[in-house]
Amino acid sequence: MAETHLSPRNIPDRLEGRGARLLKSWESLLFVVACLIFIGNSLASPYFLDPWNLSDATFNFTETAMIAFAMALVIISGEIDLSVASIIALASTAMGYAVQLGFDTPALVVVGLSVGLACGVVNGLLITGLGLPSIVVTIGTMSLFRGLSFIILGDQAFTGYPGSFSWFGQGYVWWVFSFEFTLFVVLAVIYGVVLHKTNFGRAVYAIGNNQTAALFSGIRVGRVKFTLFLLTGLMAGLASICLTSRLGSTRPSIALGWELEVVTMVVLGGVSILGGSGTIPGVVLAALIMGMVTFGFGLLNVPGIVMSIFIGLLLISVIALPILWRRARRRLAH
Amino acid sequence: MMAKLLKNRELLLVGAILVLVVLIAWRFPPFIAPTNLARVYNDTSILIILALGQMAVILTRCIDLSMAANLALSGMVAAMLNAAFPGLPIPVILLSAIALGAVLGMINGALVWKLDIPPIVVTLGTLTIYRGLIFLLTNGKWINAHQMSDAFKSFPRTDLAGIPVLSWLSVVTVAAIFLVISRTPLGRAFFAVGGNPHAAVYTGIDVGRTRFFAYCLSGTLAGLSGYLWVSRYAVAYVDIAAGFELDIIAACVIGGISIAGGIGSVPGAVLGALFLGVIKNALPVINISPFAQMAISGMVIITAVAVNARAERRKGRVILKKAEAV
Amino acid sequence: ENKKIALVVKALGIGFFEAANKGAQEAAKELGDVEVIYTGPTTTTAEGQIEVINSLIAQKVDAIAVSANDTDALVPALKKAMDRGIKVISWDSGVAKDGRQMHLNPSSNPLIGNMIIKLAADNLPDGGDVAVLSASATATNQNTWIEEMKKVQGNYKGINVVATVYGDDLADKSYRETQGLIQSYPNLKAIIAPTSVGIVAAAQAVTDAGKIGQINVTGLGLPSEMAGHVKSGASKSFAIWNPIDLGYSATMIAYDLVNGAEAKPGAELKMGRMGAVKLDDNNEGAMADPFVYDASNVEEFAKIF
Amino acid sequence: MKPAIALEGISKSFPGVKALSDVSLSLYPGSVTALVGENGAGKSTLVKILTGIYQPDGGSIRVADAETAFPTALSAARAGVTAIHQETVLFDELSVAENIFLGHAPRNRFGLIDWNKLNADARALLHRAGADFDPTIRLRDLGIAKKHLVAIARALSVDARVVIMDEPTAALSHKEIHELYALVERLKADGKAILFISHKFDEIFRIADRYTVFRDGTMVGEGLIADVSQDDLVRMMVGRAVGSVYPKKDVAIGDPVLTVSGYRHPTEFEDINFELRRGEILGFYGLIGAGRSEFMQSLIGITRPSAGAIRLDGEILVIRNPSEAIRSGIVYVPEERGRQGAIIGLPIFQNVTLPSLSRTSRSGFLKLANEFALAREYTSRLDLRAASLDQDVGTLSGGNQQKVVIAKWLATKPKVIILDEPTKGIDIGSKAAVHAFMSELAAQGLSVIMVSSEIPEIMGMSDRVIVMREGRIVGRFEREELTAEKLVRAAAGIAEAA
Ligand SMILES: Nc1ncnc2c1ncn2[C@@H]1O[C@H](COP(=O)(O)OP(=O)(O)OP(=O)(O)O)[C@@H](O)[C@H]1O
Ligand SMILES: Nc1ncnc2c1ncn2[C@@H]1O[C@H](COP(=O)(O)OP(=O)(O)OP(=O)(O)O)[C@@H](O)[C@H]1O
Ligand SMILES: [Mg+2]
Ligand SMILES: [Mg+2]
Repeated sequence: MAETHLSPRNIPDRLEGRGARLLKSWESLLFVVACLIFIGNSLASPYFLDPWNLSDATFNFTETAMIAFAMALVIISGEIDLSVASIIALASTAMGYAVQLGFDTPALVVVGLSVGLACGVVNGLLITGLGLPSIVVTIGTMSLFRGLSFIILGDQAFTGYPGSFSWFGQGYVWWVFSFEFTLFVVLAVIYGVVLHKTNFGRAVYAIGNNQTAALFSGIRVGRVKFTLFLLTGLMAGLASICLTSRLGSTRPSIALGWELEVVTMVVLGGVSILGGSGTIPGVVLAALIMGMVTFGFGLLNVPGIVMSIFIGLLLISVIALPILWRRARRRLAH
Repeated sequence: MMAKLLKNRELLLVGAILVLVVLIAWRFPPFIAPTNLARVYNDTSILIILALGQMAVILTRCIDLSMAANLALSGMVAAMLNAAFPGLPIPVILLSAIALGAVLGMINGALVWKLDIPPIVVTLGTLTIYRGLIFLLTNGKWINAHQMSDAFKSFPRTDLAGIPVLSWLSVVTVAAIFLVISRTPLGRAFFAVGGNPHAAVYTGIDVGRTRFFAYCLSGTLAGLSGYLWVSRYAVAYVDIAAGFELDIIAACVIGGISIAGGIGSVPGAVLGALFLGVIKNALPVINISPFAQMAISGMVIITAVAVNARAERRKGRVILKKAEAV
Repeated sequence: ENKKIALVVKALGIGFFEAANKGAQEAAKELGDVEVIYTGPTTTTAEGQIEVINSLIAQKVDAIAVSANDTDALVPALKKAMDRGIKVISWDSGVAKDGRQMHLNPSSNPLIGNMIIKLAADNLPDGGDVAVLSASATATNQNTWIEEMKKVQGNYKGINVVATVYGDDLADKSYRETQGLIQSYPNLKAIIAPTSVGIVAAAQAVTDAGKIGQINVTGLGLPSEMAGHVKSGASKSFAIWNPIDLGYSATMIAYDLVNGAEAKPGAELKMGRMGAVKLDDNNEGAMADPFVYDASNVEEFAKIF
Repeated sequence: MKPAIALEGISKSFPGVKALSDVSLSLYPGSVTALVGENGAGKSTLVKILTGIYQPDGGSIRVADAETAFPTALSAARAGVTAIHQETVLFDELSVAENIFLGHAPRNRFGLIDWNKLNADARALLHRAGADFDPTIRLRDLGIAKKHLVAIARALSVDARVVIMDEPTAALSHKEIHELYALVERLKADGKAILFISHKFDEIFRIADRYTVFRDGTMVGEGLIADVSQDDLVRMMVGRAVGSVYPKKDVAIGDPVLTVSGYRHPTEFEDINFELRRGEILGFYGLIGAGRSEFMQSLIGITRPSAGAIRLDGEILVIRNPSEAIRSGIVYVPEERGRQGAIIGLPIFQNVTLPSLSRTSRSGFLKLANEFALAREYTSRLDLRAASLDQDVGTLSGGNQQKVVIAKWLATKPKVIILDEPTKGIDIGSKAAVHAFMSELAAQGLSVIMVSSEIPEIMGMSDRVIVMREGRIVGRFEREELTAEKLVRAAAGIAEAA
């Protein structure tokens, strides 16, 4: 290990260049994994390398990924939101209800987004207003929001969405590029910029590393966190619009269990579950990996649960392998 | 006096449960018949056992999301053993389920201990892996009542002094865990590790190993519950107890166990589980739509954290001595 | 070149669908040039089925025969399949009209609705209270049957349907709901569970409550799962169609469509040894009558499915 | 005399830092060895190696002439090495007695914990440590100084031959410090070998028999205290002579900048009135727990006062949160560096720029070049020692972290700067740098409030001193009339000698 001399003055800005840091980063590891899976899939199935099939495959992850972006920020700030899947259900139920009242497509979008936002407000108020731990609060609201959908819908379903509404989940912007995929790309860029290039993003990191010190440094901790819960709510509302449009119907069990999928995606993307570190490119790569694994196994007609074993193993091993490797290297060095 | 009593979290919960039971009895008197209350307890036994395991883990500032999956896998293996060798004595099956559960818990514990992977990530991963293993083991096939031996199915139902073995087992578990938590160094280490892991190192407590033991405990209890669940409902398949991990955590939260670690008690966990158990059992009886159950659980959880947080909130240190007091 | 026909089920690992797969394989063997892909999600969700359907579209299968977890949610995905030239039928649990070319009912809904209440009534000459334990709140077919049952309820004098509860096709929930029923209705004489998960759980709960002989559990179930309860007396009789025949017929119909047959009202599609199915105005057809199992025949069928 | 414990050739590296290289140290029974050195010299690292918390990369430890290793904290305790660590490492939710005996609680014959014996033994140990409170109360209900006494009692609970104290007096008040000195004497008489780490020279010369000096992770001198002078020690520590210890410049005091009137809080403080003038350093003295920090934090909107008003340059100011305080030009450099100051996990430059982001960024978007420029400017003014500005602050020594923290608030270009215990746990060299900088700031027309519990610092640096006790102002002194005795009497509530 190189010893660095501590010089009293003229401290350099950085010790290593951009390239060196990039090479050592989590994202490059994920990138390699993604490439391996891509190659593996192409070899395993003749149907994989087809633009339309690849386009269909993106539907497997775009909706979860939208939420994962906002969730990444929440987790970096040291909190978690387990209620996202239930927000999808409640927002979808509200849109279904609005259809019965004769709302048209633009109004439905407004309803979906505002219900998502409202759920975010509830979470945000409980967590930042009352200072309750987010993991417990959102386990509670997870039951509450989906429970409300069950009370409204029971064993019924809302259907009859207007034809134009189906564009969000089934429409294409250009050639094979679906609306959902385009939205995914746009959101990835927006979230990447917000987290990595703005003062707001820096505040998120600061809060995740040391909330008290961030507060003393003049960061409006409560406000930032509240905004983050609003964002996850809003993203869940957006995902709800896409999913509802793709399914063309609403049942209270919609998107059941997605919260764990979203968290898995975020963690696989290299976001520390303890807060304080992680990047959007990492999450994007994780989304692509999870989507490709699901689709690749699907083409081989492997049952979904086997894919989840794979994702589970991937989750543990991508975190464990670098640790083991570092240890082995240290042992060799001695 | 009253205010002091109310400050005690466990008493508050006892009160809440009593009020709940009285309210239910008002709508539906047979609910408070002793036999029915015993039945509710029996029905909640498994949740109580699991909540105790989760409590140990949460005390050390970890979480075990894989408990329900562990339960399902151990239960499935118990059922498969029974189906393959119907003559195998029940204690052997029970012990193998417990042993398997313990091993699965150890895997969690070892990953947390030796590789330092955050507990939520470890158990999120093993949650899907354990459940997936059931599928690989069975190809998704169910094991049904007719494939299980009568001894297998009747063990938890057998009456001992008028109370089923299932209830007895949970009582014994509660007593054993209470002893471990309050009177053994390991039990105290749970609190130390969760209360201040950094300081625990300085105290000579091996934080990782303590967590490992907490996971062993939760795994063991999940294994025990696996057999109990499968024999009680006389069916085993991939999805048994799916989503139950959240009920377990909810029971702990309602019981006042701090998710931040270091705070909690055995009576709290038991009462938290009972509270949920009473609600679950009461709703169908008092004709509240089963669809409302989920929303009610949610409200209860939120209320419970809010109340507990209030109780925990430190009252400011008083520096000022008031003039009149001088 | 073999024709690829996908048999998509509600969830893998359910005995009923495994039996249907047996029938489909039988049909494939009989036809010679068919490869059956038996697939489905691992939990009964519409999202899971959509993912499966998307990967089938990508594999360019020739036909999809699906038992749906959700009437409406699968429609967009199945429409896309049809757009890409894939023949789509639903069986057992149907898809809305836009999402398939035809639907094969195992039996007709009115016949089933009548059958489940008749099974209860036949054992209650003096009438009495009866409750329904339904399946997953989002399942299509159970709710239709219960509606049909309620239509003909008047024909069975003295039979009171006092409650309908939902076990969500979960063993523990069904069990608890049954316990609730036994508690709330002391005079309950029969429980009708038109679901294979629910009927087993209900029979178990009745057995545990020591109510064998007082409460008769009936409905739709699998012989292999119910044999024990018929023997113990918790269930006097129950009904089900033959899932092997169902899988067989669905495969045969799909094959017929792939070979150019057209699904339109009034058309007759070939079902091999099961004869032919005639489509109604909704492009739906019924395979056969449900079949009653009791102590006299259940052991024999338990070996098959 | 044979050493009780001897270290030979110990080395220890952290990523990017060589904390200790080839150091040797022997501790003798019945003797107090003082370990001195600048911040980051490696003192605490050595303590952690001695107590089994860190493993050395090389070198050997010998206890009573036998080579040993301390793979865990427990094994060190078993070998008779016990320590009071720099940070108090205790458990808020456990009782005092449990805190003392955690890990080696007395058991009954079933192997279960014997609670009665535990509490009785704890009471006895507390008494030895000079504290007499109920061992069954929960630790969280104790004040910071009492917690430290619990830590001392814990160290006594092991039958030790070696007792290590890493800056034990940093959190204690006058009276408790004296009780600690008495305790050290008793331990010495019992034949224990004691390692005493401190930045306070008066106490080193008062209680130590031997000294060892560390510089940049190496041992640069050792011997008998009787043979050295304070200046010699300082020269060894920093490798150069340190000039005037309190470089207070005479500055023309200007008009009032900050006026605080009628500040009160229901439980923490009341009737706080004072003015702060341009170019002035206003000292706030008091015993620990006098309420100074609480009051200062209310000035920047962390705690809400129940009544009172602030004027800045004559204008009434309403401050609801630290961000508004920073924007109006009042900044607070907090006392608890680890918890409130440094953001471990973020690099140095991001720590420095955090409160100034609105200046370095453009319409909410970060500008890295500006950030580095700002960080470079302020860290070099404070003579920070680091490998790079992109390094995690967590890898710096305590003193260097403190410099980052001060740089962070200076970079906001404040009008009023409140420094809460700015030199707590800082070595002599850095301390002088901070003091010089404070004088410099005042000379440039800034107004400084300095909260300190060290009398020499208060007397050396302040133009005026306010003394607080139990949440109230109990004394105001001009520089000319200051004496140590007056300060102590006011702070402790002892009436002026007639
Ligand atoms: N856990 C760690 N990781 C990385 N570097 C560390 C760690 N602990 C200490 N160091 C580094 O080792 C060196 C010695 O630190 P140490 O805490 O021993 O200093 P010290 O002499 O106790 O200083 P102070 O008087 O400020 O307490 C410093 O450069 C510090 O940055
Ligand atoms: N018993 C305690 N419990 C909780 N926090 C405490 C306790 N004692 C002190 N503190 C915290 O320590 C800090 C210092 O306390 P305070 O402001 O009352 O004293 P002070 O006069 O500033 O003394 P000093 O700064 O010398 O410690 C405060 O932030 C306070 O919250
Ligand atoms: Mg130190
Ligand atoms: Mg203070």
